[in-house]
Amino acid sequence: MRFSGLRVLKEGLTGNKGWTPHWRDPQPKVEYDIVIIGGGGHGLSTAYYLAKEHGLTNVAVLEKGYIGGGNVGRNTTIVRANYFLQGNSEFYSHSLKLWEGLEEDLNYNVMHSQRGIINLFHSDGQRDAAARRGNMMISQGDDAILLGRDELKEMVPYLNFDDLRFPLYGGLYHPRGGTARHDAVAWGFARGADQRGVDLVQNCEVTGIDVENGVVRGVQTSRGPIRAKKVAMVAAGRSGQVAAMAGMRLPIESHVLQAFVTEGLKPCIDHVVTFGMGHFYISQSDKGGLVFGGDLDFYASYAARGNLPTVETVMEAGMALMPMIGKAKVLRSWGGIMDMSPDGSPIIDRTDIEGLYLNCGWNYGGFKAVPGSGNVFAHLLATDRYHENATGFRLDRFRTGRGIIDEEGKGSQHNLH
Amino acid sequence: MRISCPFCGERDRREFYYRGAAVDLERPLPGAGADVWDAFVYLRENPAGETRELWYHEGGCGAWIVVTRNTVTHEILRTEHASEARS
Amino acid sequence: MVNLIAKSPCHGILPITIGSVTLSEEDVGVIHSVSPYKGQKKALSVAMKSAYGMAYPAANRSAGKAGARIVWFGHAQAMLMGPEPNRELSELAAVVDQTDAWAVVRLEGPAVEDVLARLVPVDLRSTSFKRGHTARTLLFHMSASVTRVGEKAFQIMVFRSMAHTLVHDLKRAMEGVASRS
Amino acid sequence: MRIDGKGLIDRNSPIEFEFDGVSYSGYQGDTLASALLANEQRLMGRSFKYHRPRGVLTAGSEEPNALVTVGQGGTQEPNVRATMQEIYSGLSARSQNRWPSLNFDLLSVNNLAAPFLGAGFYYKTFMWPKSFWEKLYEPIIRRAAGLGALSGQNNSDKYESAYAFCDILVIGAGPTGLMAALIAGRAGADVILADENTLMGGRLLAETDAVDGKAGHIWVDEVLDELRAMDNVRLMTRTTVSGAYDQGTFSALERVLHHTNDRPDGAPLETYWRISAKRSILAAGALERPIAFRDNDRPGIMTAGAVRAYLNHWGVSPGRNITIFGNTNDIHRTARDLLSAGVHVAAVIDSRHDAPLSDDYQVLRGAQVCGSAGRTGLESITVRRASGEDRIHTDCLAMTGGWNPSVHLTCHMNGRPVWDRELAAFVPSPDAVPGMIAAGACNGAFSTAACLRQGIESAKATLTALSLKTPNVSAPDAENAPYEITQLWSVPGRGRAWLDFQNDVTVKDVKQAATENFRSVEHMKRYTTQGMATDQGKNSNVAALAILADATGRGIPETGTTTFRPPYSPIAIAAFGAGAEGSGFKPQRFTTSHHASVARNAPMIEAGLWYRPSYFPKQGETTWRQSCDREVNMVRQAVGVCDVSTLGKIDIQGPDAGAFLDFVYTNVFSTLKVGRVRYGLMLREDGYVMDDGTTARLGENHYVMTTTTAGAGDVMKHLEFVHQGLRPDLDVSFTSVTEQWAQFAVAGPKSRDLLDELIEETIDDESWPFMACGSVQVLGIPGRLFRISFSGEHAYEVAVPASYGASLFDVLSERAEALGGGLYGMEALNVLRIEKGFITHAEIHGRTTAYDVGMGRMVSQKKDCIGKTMSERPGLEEAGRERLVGLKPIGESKQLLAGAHLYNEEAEPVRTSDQGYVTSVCYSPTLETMLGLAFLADGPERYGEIVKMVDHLRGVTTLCEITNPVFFDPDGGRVRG
Repeated sequence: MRFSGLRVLKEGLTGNKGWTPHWRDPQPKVEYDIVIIGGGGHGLSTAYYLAKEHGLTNVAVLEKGYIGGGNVGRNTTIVRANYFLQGNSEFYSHSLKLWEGLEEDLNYNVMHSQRGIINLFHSDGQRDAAARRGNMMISQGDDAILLGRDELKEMVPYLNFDDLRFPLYGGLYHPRGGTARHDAVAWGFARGADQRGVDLVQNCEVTGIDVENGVVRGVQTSRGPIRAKKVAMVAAGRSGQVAAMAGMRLPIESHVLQAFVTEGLKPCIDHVVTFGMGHFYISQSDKGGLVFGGDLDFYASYAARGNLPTVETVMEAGMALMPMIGKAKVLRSWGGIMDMSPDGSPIIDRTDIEGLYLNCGWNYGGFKAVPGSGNVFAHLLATDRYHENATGFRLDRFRTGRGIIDEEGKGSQHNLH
Repeated sequence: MRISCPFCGERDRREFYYRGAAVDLERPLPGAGADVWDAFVYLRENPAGETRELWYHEGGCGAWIVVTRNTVTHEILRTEHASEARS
Repeated sequence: MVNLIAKSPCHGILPITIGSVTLSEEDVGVIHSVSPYKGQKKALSVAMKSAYGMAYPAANRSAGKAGARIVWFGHAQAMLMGPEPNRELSELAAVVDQTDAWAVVRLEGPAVEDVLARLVPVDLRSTSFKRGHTARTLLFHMSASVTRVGEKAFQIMVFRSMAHTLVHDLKRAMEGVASRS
Repeated sequence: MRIDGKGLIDRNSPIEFEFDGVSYSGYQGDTLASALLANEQRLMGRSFKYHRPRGVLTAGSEEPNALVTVGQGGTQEPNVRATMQEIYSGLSARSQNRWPSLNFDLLSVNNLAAPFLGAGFYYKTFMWPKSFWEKLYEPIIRRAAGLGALSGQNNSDKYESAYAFCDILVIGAGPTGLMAALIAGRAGADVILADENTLMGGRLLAETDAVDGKAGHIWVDEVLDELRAMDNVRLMTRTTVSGAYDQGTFSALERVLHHTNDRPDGAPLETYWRISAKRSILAAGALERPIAFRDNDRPGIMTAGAVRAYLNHWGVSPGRNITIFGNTNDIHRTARDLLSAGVHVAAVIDSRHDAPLSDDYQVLRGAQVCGSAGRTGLESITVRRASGEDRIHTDCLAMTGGWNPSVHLTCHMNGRPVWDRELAAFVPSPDAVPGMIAAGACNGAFSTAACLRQGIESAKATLTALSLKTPNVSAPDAENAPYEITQLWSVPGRGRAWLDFQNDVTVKDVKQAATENFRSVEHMKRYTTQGMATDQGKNSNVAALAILADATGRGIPETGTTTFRPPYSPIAIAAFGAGAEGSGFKPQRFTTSHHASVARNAPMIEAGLWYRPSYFPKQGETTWRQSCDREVNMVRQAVGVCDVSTLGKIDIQGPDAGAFLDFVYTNVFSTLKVGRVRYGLMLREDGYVMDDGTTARLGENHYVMTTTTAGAGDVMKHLEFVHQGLRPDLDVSFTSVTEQWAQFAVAGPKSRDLLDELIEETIDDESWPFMACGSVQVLGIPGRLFRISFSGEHAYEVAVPASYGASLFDVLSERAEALGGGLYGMEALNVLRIEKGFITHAEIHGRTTAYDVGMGRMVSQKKDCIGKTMSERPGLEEAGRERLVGLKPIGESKQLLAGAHLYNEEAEPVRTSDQGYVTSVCYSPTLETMLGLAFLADGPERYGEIVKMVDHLRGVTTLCEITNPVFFDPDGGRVRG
């Protein structure tokens, strides 16, 4: 079924009786060309692009719960391409371009809203760092504008320009940045993949990876064994457990990141604003809730829930930066499991096991990468060559020291990002 | 979350800094080779379950602590001073 | 020759009284951190006992005499306040002059525990934190040392440079508590 | 309608308040909702999507409909539950999400378009043309959505946070909680009893049942009197325990002053508590469920429990002619209460075929309400029986679909409630929160007697766990009626039957979601927005789950469970973040020269929580550059003084101090002579530069290390880790002495002249050569002197105990001026160091190695050190790495900009031809040109070549010569004096 305003109108007039499932619930087959472990945003988008761009449809996505149940459905929905290191820059640029055509491509309104992102800075040194970033963005073909304090005040007058502990010097404005409706992204890719013949198998937990003589043969699942020529691990926070089934250890630690949404409010924040000194970022959803988050809780966790010190730190940053949101009430908090890599950048690569591929290490920034990640990973899976915009995400970069991508400059060690 | 500091007793998590897996205590010799060093600095068990990790009582007595903790339930099973946990 | 003039950390901003609680700066004399060398803790304790009548304190404990106090200050450190450390101490421990490094204040009054409960994540009620108990902990965002020095009196230490923030934070808490009475 | 003789309000204290500009009168003890109902104002809000008229559904914090805005400007608070807002003299509340008025809301036109706005409609449309989303569709949606509004002004109320500790936290002060707290209190445990309402007592205040032979509220008062007399029990009213966290930590919000206009200065409006409890008893009660039927959302339709609460607690009947509908005996209890208060009961509709009959009122057995009518309030209902449908006139329908235990807190640590078929409800799974026992209605005990019993049992078990003795207590006599329910989630039929009242989710929406294969509960919720409103599904999740189960042909437990995330009730950001406004966000660190610098009009800049002077403007100087240039020249030609106290200083002592330093620094310190200083480079274990600074050897076993201002804390942590974690065998200890010493750089050719006047000891090249250090007497005060330089000039740093810092600063400043010099700030300091090619955090920004910054040879090959092995990874040493160089403009443009990128002269300035970037720039008054430090691919091999600096952001392109980063005095002659 094709979605359109006309279809909504027609269904509305006929009692909304004609709607059909957005995707099937197929029984898993005994064998696929490619099995993707993980039905989150990245896995679904990988399946979609395998089918769409490479014509590979004998593909299954195995999801132990329900599709889109992980981080793609629990994040702060920010979409941007404002990276400044080689490796990241071209990749996120590529991903943003895919976002920009995504509704049309998927025939699904993911509500990608390019409302603009402003990264604040608070000193000359930070302005220099923002300039370095902005210049890289432009040289990559993306957009960036360096805002002075006055220009910033015009755009976001509600920030604390009076007595902020870290005074506002200005901001780096990325007009094409914005937000999207997170669940819709997962559902749109799921529907697109399903329509092209990919099997989305929910409630199917992978319990083993079959490897013979260094070659992958398939997987064991809670719904029986499935043979596969290639197996793609796209398990985000669970990557460590999945890789362990193939006898691998990864340079990944899983951490909890909390996020928050307030009760619905009339429009008051029109952009995405990020406050690095407070590890705080905020936007307002179309439903009116302020959606915001901060830094990790900073301890390894699979609990998908956090603790109060981080909650308070995030709220304190909000109160420091924009005291006008003080009376907004936090409705819900949640936690996601972040696959933190040592340098804060992802891994999209082959492994030492033939036919076994890895896509992980998205840290707390995986949402914006969903189209790009699936797109370049599909390319790697289909062609066994790195996509031109994803040559930097090598698994061995930590071992060799070549091409470490440390955007934050905190170091290429665990728990610094 | 509350953590028992071997010196101060049970304290709020906010007093502590987290470093990560207690693997960091097992520093290889300089000549141990690239694989050993790669494993030391980068590769992690990252278990969903019990793990040993390093915390620093930064907002307290300044002790480095090895905490045995469950990453799924956040239950804390044991804490000890890092210098003792080594031996 | 001109003389240098000494200024205390809270000069000009204390004392203040809000409601039933008073915050004032304490002059405790010289302050030295004492960090025992390997295997010398016992000897150090003996030396301190004979010199000042106070042993090296157990964790979370302090002891005081007229003009002298020893406060446990960390997993391997105590603060000697008042007397000058003698040479023997320097042989058994790293002794570092900290006289000017800390803002030392006294918070006192019937509602003092309620005030501190607004800032310190440790149970400081007299049922669990008695006179002579001390804690290295946080005071809002600052690292602090908190010691009960009286029935309704605490000694609080933070870095000297944060004296203004200490007063700012305590004042805010004192106002909140005072408004409830 | 107010009912005489009922309720716990104070009829001697009438209160005037306003709603939507109209004055009303109520009594002390009223909520806004009870007072409006007393005034027969049923319409209180508009729904989120269709702007349907809505009245109160409940009498508690779970209220989804009656949300109002209170206050103006900095105190304006949207989405206040009318059911929780106590009235006070001067209260002015406004309805929200309506225009122009609550009675006539233009956006209720959405209601007419409802067939096109069903579940997930927006995912299927608004896609064309592409640019219309941001320009047209989204703005319209955003304006239509949302509930109340923020004023846009800064919050002006004070909020507060606090910590509390106890043995036992009892959550909820209904019969269960009171009983548990009483026993725990008598046992001598340290107890906190918290309840979200103004009055403790829970349902005992809303029902007419007797406890221990007396009216419920009398029993409550007696228990409270006893609890108040106990020192070991703290009662916290108006306090909602909102979240359960690890190791017995709870969040709670106390609404301190919302109920009064009397708000003294400095008083908090709310206090956010973190409660640390050894054990907890959850006695949170239960919430009543509405039943879905066509148009079940009209003002006047509410839960039966709410009707009884308004009647018994507040002395208000929500109608004059009331009908009652439901599937449990609660409907009969409701009828009896109303009749005995003299309120007319038009009919009781009991869906159960075996329902009890009554002589006092009409019972329609096996009947269901299948519709309602009325414009902005209920006028009639339609009742369906086997015999057909009847219309009954009524102005209030009390409905009950049974009760949901308040399992919320048991879900906060990932506990999953389990389905109890008997109760047709989810009950907590045992041990869902370690140390917590759920008791009473939240545990599925729905009679008062059972609640009291579970209160006792939970207290007993808790006391035993704490090794405390339980006093002998038996449960008082109380109502012990069995709970008999026949499941009824929705009444079949045409039209829209509402589940999530606020978000306007209907039974049809849930069924459509199932049709579209959103069969997982999570999918259904997300697709329909069911349960996402301000009540977080408290009123509707279970019914929606039941309908989904039905639609997908599964049982309820197979379909899923209900779960909740913190907070239980929404909490203001200002409460969670209390104290962080303005300067409260992070500590402010002031140097001893701060006031003197500010007095000299120096703009202060933030550096690692410290404040440092940017420059010291002199009369006639109109730009910072004029001041900066003067200060630089002053240092190069005479003498300058700068406060450098903010740099981290760590005292390191012990027999193994030297060995330890050798292990943390790349270079060797154990060979450093006493009385000498050495520059050191510290790596992280990953081989990148972590920090740098000088370390002085003051004695055989005594060093003082200097760190960067921003790096001080991290370095201390690092040293402690290396010692405690890696080398506990070394006998060494560290003490931060950053705060002990006020330290000033005295730099320039006349620096010695200046210091000679202040320091007792002789200072000459022999006694104090470059990189010498030692103790000195500074104007009679014991201090330290270091002959080190960050400017390339003959320079010293002089330190005195911080008490004397302010005083010494004044003296130094005065003497410097007398010698033709003066104070200099960060801008000049930066220029001086760039001229010399010295690095700061702009260069050692975490991604650079010793090799990159030209210090590769400082990594000693004679020993191991932290980071050494990893710094030798091939990728960190090979050709192509961006390495430190100097830049000088040589073309027409003379401008250099930090953050600009570098390209080969002929190359397109695009990412793929990027050669590096500029880290630091300055105008050098000494060399009369701009200078830059930059990282450039293979830079040091390209001295003399030309690169193009391009700043896209600011539209600047400058050709530069690549140079050695040491621009000035490359031989270092000046520093030696």
